Amino acid sequence: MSIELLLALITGAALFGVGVYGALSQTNLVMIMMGVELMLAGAMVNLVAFWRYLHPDNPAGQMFVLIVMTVMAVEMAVGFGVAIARFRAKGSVEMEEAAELKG
Amino acid sequence: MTTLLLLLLLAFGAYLVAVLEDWASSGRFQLAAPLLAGLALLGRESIVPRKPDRIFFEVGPVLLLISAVLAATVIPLTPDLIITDLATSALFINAALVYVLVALLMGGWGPDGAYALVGGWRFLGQLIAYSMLIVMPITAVAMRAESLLTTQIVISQAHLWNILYQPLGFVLFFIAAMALAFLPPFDLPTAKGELAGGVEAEYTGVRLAVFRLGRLALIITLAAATVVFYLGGWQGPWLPPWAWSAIKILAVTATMLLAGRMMPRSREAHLLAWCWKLGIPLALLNIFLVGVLVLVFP
Amino acid sequence: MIAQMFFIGFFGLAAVWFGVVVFRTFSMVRSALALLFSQTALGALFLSMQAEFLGVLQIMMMATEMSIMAIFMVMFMMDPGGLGEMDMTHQKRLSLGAGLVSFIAAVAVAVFVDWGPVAGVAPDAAQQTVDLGLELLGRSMLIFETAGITILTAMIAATAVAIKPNANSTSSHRRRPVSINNALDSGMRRNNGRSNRGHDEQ
Amino acid sequence: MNLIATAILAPLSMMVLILLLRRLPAVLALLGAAVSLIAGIGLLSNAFNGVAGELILPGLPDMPLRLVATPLTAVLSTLVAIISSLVLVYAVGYMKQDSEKVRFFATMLLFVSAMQTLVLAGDWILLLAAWELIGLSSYLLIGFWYRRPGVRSAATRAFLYTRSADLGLYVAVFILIANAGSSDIATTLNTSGGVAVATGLLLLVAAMGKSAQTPLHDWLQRAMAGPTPVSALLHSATLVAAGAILLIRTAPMLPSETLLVIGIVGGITTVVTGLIALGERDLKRLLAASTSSQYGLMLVAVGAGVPLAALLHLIAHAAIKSSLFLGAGVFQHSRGSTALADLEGAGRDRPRLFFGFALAALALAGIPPLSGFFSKDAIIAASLASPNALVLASFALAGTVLTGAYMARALHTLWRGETRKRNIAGLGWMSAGLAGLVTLAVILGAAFPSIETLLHQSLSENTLAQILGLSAALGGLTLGWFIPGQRLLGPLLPWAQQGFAIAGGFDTWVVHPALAIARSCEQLERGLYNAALAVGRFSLDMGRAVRWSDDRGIDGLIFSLVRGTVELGNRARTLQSGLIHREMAITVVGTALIFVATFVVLFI
Repeated sequence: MSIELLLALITGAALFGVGVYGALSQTNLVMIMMGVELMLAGAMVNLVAFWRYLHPDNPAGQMFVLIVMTVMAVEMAVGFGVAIARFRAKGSVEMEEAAELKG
Repeated sequence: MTTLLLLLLLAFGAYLVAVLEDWASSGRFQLAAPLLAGLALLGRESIVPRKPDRIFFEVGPVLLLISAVLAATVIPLTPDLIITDLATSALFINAALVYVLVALLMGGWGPDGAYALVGGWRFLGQLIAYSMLIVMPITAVAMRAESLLTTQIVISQAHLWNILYQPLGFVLFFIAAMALAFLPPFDLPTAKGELAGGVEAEYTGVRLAVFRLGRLALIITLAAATVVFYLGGWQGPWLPPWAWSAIKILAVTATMLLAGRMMPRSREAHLLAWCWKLGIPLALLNIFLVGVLVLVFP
Repeated sequence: MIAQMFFIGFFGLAAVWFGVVVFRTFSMVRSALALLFSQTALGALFLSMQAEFLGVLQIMMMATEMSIMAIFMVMFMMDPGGLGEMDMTHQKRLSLGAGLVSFIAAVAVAVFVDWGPVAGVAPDAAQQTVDLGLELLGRSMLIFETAGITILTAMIAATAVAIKPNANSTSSHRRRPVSINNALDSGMRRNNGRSNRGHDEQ
Repeated sequence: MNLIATAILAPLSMMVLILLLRRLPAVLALLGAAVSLIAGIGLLSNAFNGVAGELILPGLPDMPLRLVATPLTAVLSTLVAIISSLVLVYAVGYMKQDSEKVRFFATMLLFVSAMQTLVLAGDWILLLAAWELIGLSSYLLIGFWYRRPGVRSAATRAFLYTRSADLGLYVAVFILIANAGSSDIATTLNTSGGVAVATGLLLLVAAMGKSAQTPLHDWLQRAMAGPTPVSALLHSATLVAAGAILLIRTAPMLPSETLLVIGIVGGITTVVTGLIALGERDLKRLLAASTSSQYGLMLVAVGAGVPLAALLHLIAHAAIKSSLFLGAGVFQHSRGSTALADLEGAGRDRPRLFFGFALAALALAGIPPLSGFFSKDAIIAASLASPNALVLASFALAGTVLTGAYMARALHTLWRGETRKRNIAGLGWMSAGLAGLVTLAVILGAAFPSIETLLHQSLSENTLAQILGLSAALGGLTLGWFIPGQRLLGPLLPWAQQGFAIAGGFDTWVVHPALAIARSCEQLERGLYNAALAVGRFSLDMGRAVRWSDDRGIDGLIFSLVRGTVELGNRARTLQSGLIHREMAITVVGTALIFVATFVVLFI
């Protein structure tokens, strides 16, 4: 159990927690996406830390981080597409006003 | 030691670029002009506009300078005159230069002004246009060198410079570099005519001086990158390596400065359309051709 | 070793602090750029963990991503400058609770799980890059290709969603949906506190 | 060995360039063909100097893809390059009016490069890939004028025929690879015994499909729907040749039984399709039928155990048949149709063109000193020398006679009749390509000895064969010139004109059986249907009885349950607000609960 690994993991945990807080507490779609980005960032920190301190010889770990980056990009793209469409339709992206999904 | 030397060289180069730019724009070749202008700027009072975003307003110009200098750290002037020989130098150049965008966004947002704001966001559109054309030609270059090390890339051109090996990539990279350094005809963020200076509009005094300095450093860095990627870096007959580097860099800089002088300023919509409809397919074709060349004629 | 530890701690702290700033400031552009700096600090963190390629890649990608984030903020928020200092949060207590709980849980796992022996040295950067390349185009090529296809699909889907619904029918001028330029202008207008007429009719 | 790569990549890259630029396709196409031709000639000269090149690309883990330039493949690739470039020269003129040059030339180039790959392929996997590519591009080319009626069905039919025959190739290749443990053609060639027989027959099936042997000869004539340069290329050196090339390359491994089968199939084909050609009313379809018959002759040669003769005839026939087709294309332009009735006297309009056409026709008939004479004599000599000479020789001679007959018929029709001269656009280009090909057709005979020396084999000189062949050819010519084909055929005429559908033809072999099966299935279906109806009636009665009991008792229970579910659902709905943040909160809480639950389950 090395201090570096612990530090990195705690960083990841903190980022994840902040992300959860943001994603839950913000009223704006873009801000919610920021929260999600932070959560993903926390996950990435953990991945890199595990790669570096547990299996530095296995590049699959780094590959995993690349995949997470891809996921971030995809999330941005789709989220902004939805945001643009909603802004056109309703003139705002405040999630308080978006209750169309209610079944 | 090397760091210090290179920083001095960078400052000297920036000065020369300033002279060249002055010459190209005003037509008068005078060595002292930039010095005088700089002194004048330092002397002048530096005004802070109403209700600024203070942090961004201050950080913007400095960040521009920093990113240019950072990009310059991985560029070899001679086989051993290089600050940090990162294993991913070719990628690192992009990484550092993307922060030019951030700097311009800050500089555009910080002062509470419409022109600056428009200029800053314009550069975002410009980045979306050119960034692919920066990365993909570099990919082709790295494919030939089979390494991301700038030194390796230079060595890989010992027999044939990349400008002859992949001229298409060179043209694309050159244009994209001009767009990155927002030189005319791509000077959308600091358009003199339409935006009254754009991002520069609200800056005065020392901050403006830093901003200009960073821009000059950016230009010289990009020229150096072009030399390293396509013009065989320090290689050349008769003269010592550093001399070749200097000559090539200055030549490329002069070309960059003179190239866009006579053209009309391009609209960002057109720029985007051109880059994505024509530039990116060409870049892909370039990668494909280089791949075939590398595979068939190893 | 000590230096590495120090750097990891420092950059981690910076990342978390900026991450907190994202949700503390009122100015949307500030929060977007704060997110950018948090991600950049992460890149530096990767660098100090000797994952050079990943670090540089992170630093490069996030700059563009977050800048785009910023412009969307300016377009879509009613008060991007944060001059009104209006609160834009809800269910605060629940969110705080959830965040804290997840943080504590993750830390607990990190502390109490036995991670086994820790590898001392990582392969040098060039070797890493080579390995990563071979991995990407070798064993896990399928995953890599899938990621690429996914990005492409997302791009196309996002464009399809965002395209102006009735681009060709300009007949009904007053019920024309709000276009991006108007959004940008209005964002600018709000930012400057001035009001320029001419967009309001639309 | 970059020559090999150049020979294949030059057309391919030009295709890409054409598709990118969408400008001046003709020039680029000619450039690509020329470069590939130069490369092919380079390969040939290397082969003469005894240099055998090889290019190994990383393919499957232990079976690398390899391209080889043995003398045989070098000769073939040169042939392909020459013919294709000349045909392209012709096509520049032929397609002058067409609006879709880009698509045309791009597809042609794809075709050429695929053929080069097939010819130069050194291992089965690459060969399969090239085989498929040829099928695809020929489909595209035959269907080039897809707006015209009937063209689409023709293309599809050709594609399906060849595809269904390709199955043979697949199975054969898999057997060979599994047997030899390597995908290299050279190593697989020394398999023997039952495996060799089986694979030989399967390969024969594939070859029958591609080079249109009876009973699969039908598609070739329909394939005339494509532009004339396409049919010229298809028929002379590329698509149809693929089958023969396959057999020629695998000839060393084929045992005698398979050879006999091959010979008999070829013989039947040459006679049957020859008769069809005699009965044909359309010039291009006549040429198509004659193509099948010539390839039948080659198969006879292979069956007689002398693949060299087949190769020689392949080469000669390539030049001859392409020139014939190009001539036919010119006549088609001048009369706007290819029906023999409309073409009467078309030869008189352009005596020089007709002279070239006639030269090619005589060469095909086998008149010395034109190239056809030597190759055909080689075949006849081979069939005479073979163990079962009786069958093969008779087939070969019959084929020769028929060849002479229908060629003479075509010439007769073209020459007799009044002239109606009309100007044609791009005649210069067309006649240039035609002239080159006719010259080849005339002089190729002189090149045969050198090819023999190149392949280190020699043909047995046989005066009897020469006399027989010459007399057969002359007899055929006289017959065809003086007696119209319809009368010559006599009772066979109706069969011949419907392509011997009973003798073969896809329909009788596949369609009718399929229909019969379908009919029987339908009967079965009907029976089952009735049975099902009976069961249904019975269960209906059962149901009535059960419902009568249901209405009492059980319903009450059910309904109460339903009411309970509905109320539960309503309660659940209040939870579901549709607001993103609340949903997310619920998600997070739920996840936390799941974690806690698993933790408890695992550790307590």
